Amino acid sequence: MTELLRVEHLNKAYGEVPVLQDISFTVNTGEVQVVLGPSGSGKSTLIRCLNGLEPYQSGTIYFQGQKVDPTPKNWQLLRQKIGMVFQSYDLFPNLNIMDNITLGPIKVQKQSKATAQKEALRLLDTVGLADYTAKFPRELSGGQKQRIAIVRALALHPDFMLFDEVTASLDPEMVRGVLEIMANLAKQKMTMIVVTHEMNFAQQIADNVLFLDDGHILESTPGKDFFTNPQTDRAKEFLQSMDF
Amino acid sequence: MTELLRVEHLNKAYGEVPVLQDISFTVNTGEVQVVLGPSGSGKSTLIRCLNGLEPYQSGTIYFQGQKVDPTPKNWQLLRQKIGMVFQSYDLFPNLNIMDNITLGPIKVQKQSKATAQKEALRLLDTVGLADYTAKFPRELSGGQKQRIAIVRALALHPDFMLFDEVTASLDPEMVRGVLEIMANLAKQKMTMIVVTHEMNFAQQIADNVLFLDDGHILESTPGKDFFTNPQTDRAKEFLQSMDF
Amino acid sequence: KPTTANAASNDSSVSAIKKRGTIKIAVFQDLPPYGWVNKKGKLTGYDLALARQVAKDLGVKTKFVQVNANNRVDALNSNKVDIVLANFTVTDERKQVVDFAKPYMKVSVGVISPKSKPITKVSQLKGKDLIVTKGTTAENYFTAQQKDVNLQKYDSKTQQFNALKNGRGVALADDNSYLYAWVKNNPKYTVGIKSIGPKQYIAPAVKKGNKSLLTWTNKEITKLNKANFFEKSYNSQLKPYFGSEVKASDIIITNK
Amino acid sequence: MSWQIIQQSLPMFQKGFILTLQMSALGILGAIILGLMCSLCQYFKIPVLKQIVGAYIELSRNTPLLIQLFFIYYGLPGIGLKLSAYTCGIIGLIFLGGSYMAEGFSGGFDGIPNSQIESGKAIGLSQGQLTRYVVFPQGFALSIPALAANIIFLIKETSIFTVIAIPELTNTALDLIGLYYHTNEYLLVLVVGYAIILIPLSIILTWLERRIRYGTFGD
Amino acid sequence: MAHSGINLIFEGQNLPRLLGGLWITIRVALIAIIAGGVLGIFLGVLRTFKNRFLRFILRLYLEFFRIVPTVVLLFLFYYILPKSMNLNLPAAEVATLVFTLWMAAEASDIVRGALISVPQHQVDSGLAIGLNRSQLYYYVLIPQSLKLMLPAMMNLISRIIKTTSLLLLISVLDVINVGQQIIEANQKQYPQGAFWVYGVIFVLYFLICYPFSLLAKKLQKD
Ligand SMILES: Nc1ncnc2c1ncn2[C@@H]1O[C@H](COP(=O)(O)OP(=O)(O)OP(=O)(O)O)[C@@H](O)[C@H]1O
Ligand SMILES: Nc1ncnc2c1ncn2[C@@H]1O[C@H](COP(=O)(O)OP(=O)(O)OP(=O)(O)O)[C@@H](O)[C@H]1O
Ligand SMILES: [Mg+2]
Ligand SMILES: [Mg+2]
Repeated sequence: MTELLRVEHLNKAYGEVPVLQDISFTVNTGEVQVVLGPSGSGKSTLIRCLNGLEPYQSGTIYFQGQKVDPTPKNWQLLRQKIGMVFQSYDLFPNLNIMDNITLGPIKVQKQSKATAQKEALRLLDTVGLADYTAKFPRELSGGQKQRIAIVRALALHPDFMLFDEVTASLDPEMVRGVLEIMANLAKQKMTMIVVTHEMNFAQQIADNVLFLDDGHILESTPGKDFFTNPQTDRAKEFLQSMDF
Repeated sequence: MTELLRVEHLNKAYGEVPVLQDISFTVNTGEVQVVLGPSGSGKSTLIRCLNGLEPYQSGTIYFQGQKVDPTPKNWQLLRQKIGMVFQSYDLFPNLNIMDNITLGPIKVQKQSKATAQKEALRLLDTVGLADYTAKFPRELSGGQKQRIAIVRALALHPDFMLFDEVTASLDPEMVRGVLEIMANLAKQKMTMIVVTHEMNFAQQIADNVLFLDDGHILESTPGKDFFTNPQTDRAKEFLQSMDF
Repeated sequence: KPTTANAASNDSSVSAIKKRGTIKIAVFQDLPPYGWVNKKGKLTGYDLALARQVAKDLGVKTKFVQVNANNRVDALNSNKVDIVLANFTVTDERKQVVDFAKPYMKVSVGVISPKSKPITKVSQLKGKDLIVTKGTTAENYFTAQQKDVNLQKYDSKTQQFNALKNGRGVALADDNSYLYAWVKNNPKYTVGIKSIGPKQYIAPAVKKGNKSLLTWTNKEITKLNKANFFEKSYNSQLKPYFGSEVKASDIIITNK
Repeated sequence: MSWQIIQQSLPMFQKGFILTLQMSALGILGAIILGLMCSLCQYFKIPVLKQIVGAYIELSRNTPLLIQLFFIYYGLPGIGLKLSAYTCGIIGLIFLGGSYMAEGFSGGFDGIPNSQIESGKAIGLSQGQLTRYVVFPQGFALSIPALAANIIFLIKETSIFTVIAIPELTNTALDLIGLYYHTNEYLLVLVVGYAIILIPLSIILTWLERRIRYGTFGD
Repeated sequence: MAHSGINLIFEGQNLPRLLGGLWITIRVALIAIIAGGVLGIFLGVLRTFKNRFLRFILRLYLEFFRIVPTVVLLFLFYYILPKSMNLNLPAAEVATLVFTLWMAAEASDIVRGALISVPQHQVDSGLAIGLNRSQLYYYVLIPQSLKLMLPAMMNLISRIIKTTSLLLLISVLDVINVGQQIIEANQKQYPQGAFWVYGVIFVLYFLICYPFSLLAKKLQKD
């Protein structure tokens, strides 16, 4: 198992308010790291720090063994290797599905249009949306948009993927399709960091769980143990509150 | 068991598009009717028809044995007897909590200010928010706002309550508090019609389940049976999709 | 002593104008019969006749720039025009900011009022509204000498006469010569005060220090005087518009 | 630039300044009242009045104040309607401003989420009570930035009063320039005069906008 | 009496002359709208950058043009520009310049407002697929904000056209000025000329501005 990502003593504050405090953890290639924690505990912020969308005050991120130099220029290069999907289905409304997916490969990675489109079609097929290339985001349901957003991130062939509550604003019936795709990715040994509120899903895919509270990592526990036997009371309480 | 509400052959369309078709059902005093169904099946529309927020094309509503005359004036009077809580925490941002709750009792029911405030305080106490009277909605969390919205509806001492996905836009940790209050109301034999996506909760409180699909009532089944043994395939499929 | 603008920096020197091939002249376009646009849309009048003659004698084309009374000085100073031929009365204040050539017309301030309620003495104006145009000699005179008259100050001649006709003031003060002209067209009004304040002269003006054009203009006026240009011009441009009260000698300067 | 000339002109400018303020105040007050009435006609969809208001708004918004003033001041006496310059100025400002204020108010009323109206209905409020306790307070708060922007706009428009010989700030400056030719000095005082009125207003406007954006105003 | 006044408009060259004046007005507005619009988009983009100094300067520029009444701007440029800059422009060109700068100032604020109201997550997801800043503006922000800024732009355009009525004050031979000449030249025959001429100009302005405000309303709705 090779180490893909290591975070050491990461600290992040908005103004005076600390949001992440002394965060350290490692993710190995092929592993699924699930991040859990109550609302406002800093999960999104952590994920955003990991691909440079948020600057952090101190700490170091190592990516594939190399220390990340946190300049905007460098992050821009790194982001090709880090796929990210957000809660809001954030496709570009001004581009059709094909252009949404191929924008990165063509403009950033300078692939030929033909190559990029061929790959986009292949990926769309895996999520069952190969017929949708010419449509615009507004013509799609939330679940479809979110699947496209995952394809868009995959089209750059990232080394690992970040998912931030990607099913949170979906209609309950739409959730399943999206989670299935993520579960498939996990099966194919894509390295992933996943923030979610779907406990059943989390339990199914997590190799390891990071439990965040108030900006601290309260525990880092293998997935198979966390849900049945969390180490901290706070986590126990949290798990209880998640099902009525 | 006395009949509180009866709906007969209700039809409703937006323009040419039928949204509710031939809806008939009865709710008895003290009963909890849960309405389930996929997104877009017409649940919200049904609820909104039941307190006159949407006009309907045909059909009859009987309330406490009396046929409802569907004029705006008449609905305005009836609404005092029908409490309603929506998905969006729709407190009036220009009024503080106390004024939000007592606006109806004082202005509509012409209660004295003292009486109305006393009752508001009592109700606030039952939801654990007695200290919040002077605050404004923007100072409250989503869960708190939703609890206040329930109190605001209860303050008019309605004969029954309508709830439309009241937890859908709440953070997962906030959901529990709101559902507990609703469960308590059910225990106190408040008559309620509840639209929800929280299956565990629905199972716990439903005396009867109406399952809607595409504007039709596909089945009306006692709560204890619906979740374990739904009559239609569509309902089975729906229940499956709701947990991963 | 005024510094001579040297030829290189002076865009309005005679040589510069000749080189350019056009002379930019500030004129009124709403002041019949001096500078106005007739029904056919043609720019015409006593000032315009002079302007065209000046251009002809310089051998250049004309470019007319419309001005209002209150921006004649700035039109010169901001190099919008080379010369002002817009009924420009010589006053001490103005002499400080522009250079006047030899006068080509005499004028003094007059006051017109409705025949039904004529104003014949300045004392009748006390506390009343008197209509003037901004930047005219009339405004200057009343502002400085008759402080207890309320002035209504308009931007253009069109506006001031319109205001008088709408009865917005009891009377209107302006240069008397074209007040005569105006009442001839508007017989309900009369020049109740024919002349007030000192007799004054109207002259071409150039930018301060533009010696080259000033000298040339002075020579031109003298030359035109000798050729009876102004008399002819009076007869063709002004006489048809003036009533019988006015004689050529009241208006033009005949000492040759 | 001569300080002495500026000083000498200050009493004149002061008069113009006060006149500008007075006429702005009256015109703006009138415009707000007219605008509110118009927007209420539209909000409640009062038949006939609603159409009249709609036509008025389009006419007023799509023609220049200068022409409106010319028409009122020089044109209307031709058909026997003569008003003083002062009255014309204020009428012009109200005519122009009324439509802008109406749109400002309407923007506020339309900005109230439908869920607010519905939850008002759900607790049994009558149409009148709904207007009084929900629509009006919230709509007014929402329209404040637009109203403030209109106020600034209308104050600036008073500079056009110069064309009907009202001796406000701009007229004073143009007059002094015509009389004494100290263009730079007088223009400077003129700009400063407007700045004294408009900068504080503009700062208040920015502040208001920020408060409304973060949802902390009025509610 | 009053109805005969309308003949004034159709007499001789009067109507063509009025329309000629209108063309001068429109030309000033047209150039200002196009040049100012382009400059405004550029400045609007600059105003979304983080550089504090740049933002301050551009803000100052905007506020100046916003606070100083247009009449005053016209006089400022008309009188002061040639004197202090040795730049000698005819009145119509000065006006075009003023209107262009004014348009650019107001447009920059509209553009900036539209750009920053593109949701943050659009920016984030653009960055997340590795776009650099200019790609982000070109493929994501500007196309998305165009729709947001169109209604306000239409309103601004109709405001610019309306405000060209002030050309009169710096003696540009615009439609109003021509109108006054016509009133003046025909005052004996048509004492009510002012009513009709100003009335016609009123209608002309309305006919030009109304389509833009109509368009703005329509764009706002969808
Ligand atoms: N842009 C910001 N400025 C200031 N504070 C912020 C900002 N974004 C987030 N925060 C604060 O940082 C803390 C962590 O927020 P974050 O969004 O990371 O939480 P989260 O764990 O993702 O919550 P959720 O489950 O609700 O998404 C919260 O207290 C939040 O209020
Ligand atoms: N105002 C409206 N105009 C036109 N169609 C509408 C309107 N409101 C709802 N609809 C349509 O009516 C149908 C039923 O909508 P409704 O909101 O009642 O569904 P729902 O069951 O409540 O869905 P959800 O679970 O997403 O809240 C949908 O197809 C919807 O698109
Ligand atoms: Mg989050
Ligand atoms: Mg619904």
